Amino acid sequence: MEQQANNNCKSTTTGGTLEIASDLYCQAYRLMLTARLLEEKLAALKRSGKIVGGVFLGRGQEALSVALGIHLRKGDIYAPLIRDQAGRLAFGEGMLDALRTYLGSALGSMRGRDGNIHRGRPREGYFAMISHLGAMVSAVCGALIARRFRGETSIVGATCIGDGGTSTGSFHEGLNLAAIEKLPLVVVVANNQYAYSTPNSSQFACHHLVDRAIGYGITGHRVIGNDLADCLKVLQKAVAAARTGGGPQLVVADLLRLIGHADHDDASYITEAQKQSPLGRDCLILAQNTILEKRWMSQEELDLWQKEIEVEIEATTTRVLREPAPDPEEELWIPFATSHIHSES
Amino acid sequence: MEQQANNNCKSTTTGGTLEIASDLYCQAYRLMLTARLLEEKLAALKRSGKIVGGVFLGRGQEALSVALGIHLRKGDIYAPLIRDQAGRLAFGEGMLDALRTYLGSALGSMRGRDGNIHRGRPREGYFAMISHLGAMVSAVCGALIARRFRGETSIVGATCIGDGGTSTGSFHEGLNLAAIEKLPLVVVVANNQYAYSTPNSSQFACHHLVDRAIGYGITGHRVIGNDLADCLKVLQKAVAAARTGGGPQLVVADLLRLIGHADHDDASYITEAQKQSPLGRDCLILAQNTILEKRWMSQEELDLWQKEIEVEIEATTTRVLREPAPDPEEELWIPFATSHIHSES
Amino acid sequence: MTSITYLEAIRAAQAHALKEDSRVFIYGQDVGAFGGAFKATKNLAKEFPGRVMDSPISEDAMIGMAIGAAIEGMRPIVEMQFADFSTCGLNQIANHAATLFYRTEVPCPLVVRLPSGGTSGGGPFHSQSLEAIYAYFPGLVVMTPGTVEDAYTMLLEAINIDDPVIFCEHKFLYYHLKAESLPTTALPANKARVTRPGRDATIVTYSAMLHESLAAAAELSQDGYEIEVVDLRSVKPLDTDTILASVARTGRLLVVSEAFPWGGVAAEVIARVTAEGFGLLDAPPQRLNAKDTPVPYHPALWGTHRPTASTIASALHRLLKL
Amino acid sequence: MTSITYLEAIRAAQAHALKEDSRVFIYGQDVGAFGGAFKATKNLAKEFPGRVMDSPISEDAMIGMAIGAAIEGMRPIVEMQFADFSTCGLNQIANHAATLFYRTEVPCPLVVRLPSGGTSGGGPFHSQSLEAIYAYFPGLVVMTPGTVEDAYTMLLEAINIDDPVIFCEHKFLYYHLKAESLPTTALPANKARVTRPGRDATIVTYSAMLHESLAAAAELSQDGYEIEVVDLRSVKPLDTDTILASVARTGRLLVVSEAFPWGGVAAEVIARVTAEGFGLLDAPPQRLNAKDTPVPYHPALWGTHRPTASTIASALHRLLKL
Ligand SMILES: Cc1ncc(C[n+]2csc(CCOP(=O)(O)OP(=O)(O)O)c2C)c(N)n1
Ligand SMILES: Cc1ncc(C[n+]2csc(CCOP(=O)(O)OP(=O)(O)O)c2C)c(N)n1
Ligand SMILES: [Mg+2]
Ligand SMILES: [Mg+2]
Repeated sequence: MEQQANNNCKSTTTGGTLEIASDLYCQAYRLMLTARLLEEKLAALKRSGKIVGGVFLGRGQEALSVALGIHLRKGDIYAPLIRDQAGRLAFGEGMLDALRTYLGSALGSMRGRDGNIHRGRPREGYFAMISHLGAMVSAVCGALIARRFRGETSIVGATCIGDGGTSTGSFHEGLNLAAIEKLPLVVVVANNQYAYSTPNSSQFACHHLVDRAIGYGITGHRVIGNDLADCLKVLQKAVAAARTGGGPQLVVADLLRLIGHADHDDASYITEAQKQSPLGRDCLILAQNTILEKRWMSQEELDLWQKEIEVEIEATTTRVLREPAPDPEEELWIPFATSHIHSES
Repeated sequence: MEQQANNNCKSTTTGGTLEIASDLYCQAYRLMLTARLLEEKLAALKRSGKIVGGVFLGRGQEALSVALGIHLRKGDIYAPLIRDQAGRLAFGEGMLDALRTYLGSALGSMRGRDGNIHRGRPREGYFAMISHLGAMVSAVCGALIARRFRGETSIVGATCIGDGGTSTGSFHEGLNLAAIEKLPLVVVVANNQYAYSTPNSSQFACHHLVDRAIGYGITGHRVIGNDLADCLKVLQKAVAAARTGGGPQLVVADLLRLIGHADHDDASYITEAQKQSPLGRDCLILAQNTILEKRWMSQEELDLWQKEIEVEIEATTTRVLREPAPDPEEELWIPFATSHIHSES
Repeated sequence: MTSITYLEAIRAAQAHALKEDSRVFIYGQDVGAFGGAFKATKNLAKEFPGRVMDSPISEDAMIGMAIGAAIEGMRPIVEMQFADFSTCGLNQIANHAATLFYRTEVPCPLVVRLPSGGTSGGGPFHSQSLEAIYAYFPGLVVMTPGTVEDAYTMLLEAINIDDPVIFCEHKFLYYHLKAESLPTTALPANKARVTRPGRDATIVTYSAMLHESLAAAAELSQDGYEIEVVDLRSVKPLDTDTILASVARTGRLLVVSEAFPWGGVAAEVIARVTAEGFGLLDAPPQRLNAKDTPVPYHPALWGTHRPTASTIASALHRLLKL
Repeated sequence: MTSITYLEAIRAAQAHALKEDSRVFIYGQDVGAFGGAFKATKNLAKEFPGRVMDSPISEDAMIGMAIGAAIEGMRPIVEMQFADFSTCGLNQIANHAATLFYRTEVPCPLVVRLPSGGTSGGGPFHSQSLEAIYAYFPGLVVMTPGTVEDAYTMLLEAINIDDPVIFCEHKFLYYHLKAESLPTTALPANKARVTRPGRDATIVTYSAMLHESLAAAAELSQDGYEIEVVDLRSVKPLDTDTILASVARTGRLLVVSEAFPWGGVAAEVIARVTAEGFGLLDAPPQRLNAKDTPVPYHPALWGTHRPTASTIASALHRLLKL
């Protein structure tokens, strides 16, 4: 039924037969592993009381997330969302900013003013999400329009959202704007079957979210969200299409979040059947198996990577924990950039 | 191209071969004619300075508008929009409330507090639009949910919107909510090619707005907006489908507004080619021709109708012009319904 | 001995209303089987099948749907996951719900529950106090309960009122604030309460700042000052009489609010007191709000951004010397 | 002798900015070939091809797009068709644009033009004054020009400022208000102006109410009273110094605003004056706002809903007797 409805939309594509090079695959795997291990550390830091705000993890969504980030280039625009640690690393964030922001270091890009996933370096095309879902879509459109004004071509703007976020008016308005302006925008929807506890059945009623694409007149892609090869292929295709004038691309992945919405949620609403279904397979293990089966790397090499990453995480954590917290006495408490405006407010 | 894309969506229907009875057709025609003549009177009252606010007319859209109103029943919910004079009459408004609201009579349903198209009698299922486009969709959903709570079946909620209104987040959220809850909602989109001066090309990029239906998982219908028979057929089908458990119905009509956005707008942006195209034909004249060709009524009978209507419009106008304006001295200036809340504010 | 939290009081009020009034239903993200992000609707979906509905992430449509249901005679309660997300539904609240009765004479009895205010680590998007935004628009009742008892009785009253009510419940109070039992009688929601009687100065405050203010008043009592604390309870309507009576007793006024400093409740209270009770004032009325930046994430910044017992006490000392 | 209207001044400022600064572009419903609902961008699309863009009816996305463009170094001007519709874009303005610099140190230079305020027959949804809503949120500059000259120079400054500016232009002034020519020098936007010097009382006001206030002041001068009129020009930042200096001269204060009465500019001005200039006041400061209902459609109701020269004059007479 679902497939059928989907096939009616000519614009929908899937990974197809494109081949992914082993080095790209392994590179992506390393980033996924880094994200996974870093997030495990974040969870531990939360449990030990070192992190005060919420901790939102992307466990099970790393393949999808990395596949977008890895196909972006310096100069592109990237506005990740809640579960995009892997993509952020792929886009070049490094784990320092992540730890600094979660731990509230005064030296981080957000300087303790904002926390956890609400981080970025907008000057470098890496936008800092606001919590309000859907809001980043039109912001990326604006960045792309700015680039168009400046005559820049071959750039892409990308943003991510969840199944729940597709219900926001903001998502609709942003995607429609992108379609009208034929912007090189890639929107990746991670349909992890739930928005917090709310199942798809209370979130939308179309056969598959990719069916939204035809309503905007843009290209839709489906992707198996826990299959790294499929993610890499489809995202490569989508990003390339956007980059070469194909207009907005809507990529919808089916997957499962293998963890609660945030640290306090045990995700007991996720059904056993879902966990046992193909959706419930861990993308990281699947990718590791593929690497070993295809003999692209040996178990020893993979173990070494894991060690290296763990060492880096520990070192960075130790460093950040020693960094100063923001000093409220030194804060100017000024929300304005314009100097002569401060004085009067 | 357009047709092709549309045919891909299985859920789309058109009028088909259903036959419309001559008496229904003639009844609808009379309402269209009443709306047209009433609106011409409103325009004249505006020109002569008797109406102070904007005057928004539905010229060219009467066939579509009436076709929805005429298929609704007492007990249904109806939330018309800007260009629905004909539908309002069909739903049972009578011209008194229209004239009273435009002229600001203290005796009208809005008592001078709101004006022109912002009128209704919500107690009777006839909702009073707010200006903010898209907002009525979810309100009608709420009314339908209330009815569901009370166990009422066989009712329908209907609302209208323009091509421009489909770009609002509100429209998206409302339609998605209706789809999730499988509500008996009919949303009629009058694609009159422009939102104020903005052409479709700056409003959306899908092949046809009916393609949005598949993205919500609801039934879409196309209709020739200036063909009364097609409008009656498609709306009959859509309203019946909603009434009998078919869930939300999205009806998209192609037509042209044969007048400016409001009294001050000469609509010079509408192209000559569009005016000359089939879209530009006047639904009222087409319907009249059909009635005469099929010999359902004679020219004399039609002339008599016109007379009767003109007499009623003149009499009602004269009456309303003599009615008292709201007296600011007698206004309580209280926005609250709860009596013990007033006293303190 | 059991005790009941502010959050449990909110849950209990909703349970009571669902039980007593078949027109009541609840709509919000994750409010159903999951019981809500803060568990304010825990078990209610099971106890009242079909009447506690999960919504999509569509704040505009959530309010719009409540309006339509209210017109048709229901009494919807909409839970916003955080007050901050209600900005996405502002249009329906301010332009549709708030204007409906004035325009059509048809009441619009709905309640929008806003989990409001700051908590440690909440950051810019999960900490805001928006009562001033809603109080600005004619036609909305805005309640800001600061005690467990008020959370219960005022929510019951909010559900009974024929107008749209913005119910600003404070997240910081959810688990901390406890009472022995739920009250059986209630002060009407539109009346302020003198929580602590005094003589030397009046603090007018509401919501979580009530407790910081009471702590500051206790601190100053050790120096021999008797500070009167008035809890507004509702900010629209605003009970000017109770405030004026207090200022008449003390001659000095400090208004304390966790909201941003421009405009809002503090300014409104001062404008009323100076217009109607100028002669009662022995010193210039003062206000203490949060700072004029977004609410920061880091606990050290957040603790300085909002007023606390200690900054309130300092402000009182300054006021007493004026 | 030619003259220029308030609306033409707004158009001229935009033309000037488009000409001088390649980072400037305009985005809004019908602003392109059509020149905007009020013709504030008439001919600009032709003069500056590609830089005056029609938007879909998507207020949230319009602001979101401007934010993204501003981050990337552009200087977008967004026209809302009416201020009232900006409620649909509030989230992007208040939570995204306003917080950006504080959070990221990246400025967000955009201007949102809001055709504001009441006109005869405008009704509840085409008449609102929303400056208080925007001024509440940290990070937004809110300008409310009341003269042709200010409409021009302040819009130029708004475009140059590195922060998001909410530019509240008054529809009632669009065609009526005229000046001989456009100014070549300007008072900074964050300074208030003493428009009419006086001695007996100060009116603090802004936007269209400036003219009603001046008319009232003229009326009272016939009775021998000299009323000073201060035009705020911007409501955030708010130039407290100029207000205090005026109150120091007159000892009496009336704040006049067309906004709804709860909170807002009038309350903020009074709270500042009483906190910082209590000793300057010879009488309780008063305020005059619109009434606390939606803005009514009928001209007779509308004329009573908002302050007018005559109700301002009455308020002045009352104030002078206090
Ligand atoms: C406009 C808005 N409303 C409510 C929320 C609160 N909220 C945060 S995450 C979340 C669930 C998101 O679900 P989904 O989009 O599917 O992403 P996922 O968490 O599954 O990755 C909600 C409701 C929000 N962030 N924004
Ligand atoms: C949210 C919102 N933004 C802007 C407007 C101003 N406005 C009123 S009518 C209109 C054009 C509507 O176009 P369309 O929906 O196609 O309806 P039509 O006028 O063509 O019947 C606009 C922009 C509005 N009413 N609501
Ligand atoms: Mg999800
Ligand atoms: Mg249209």
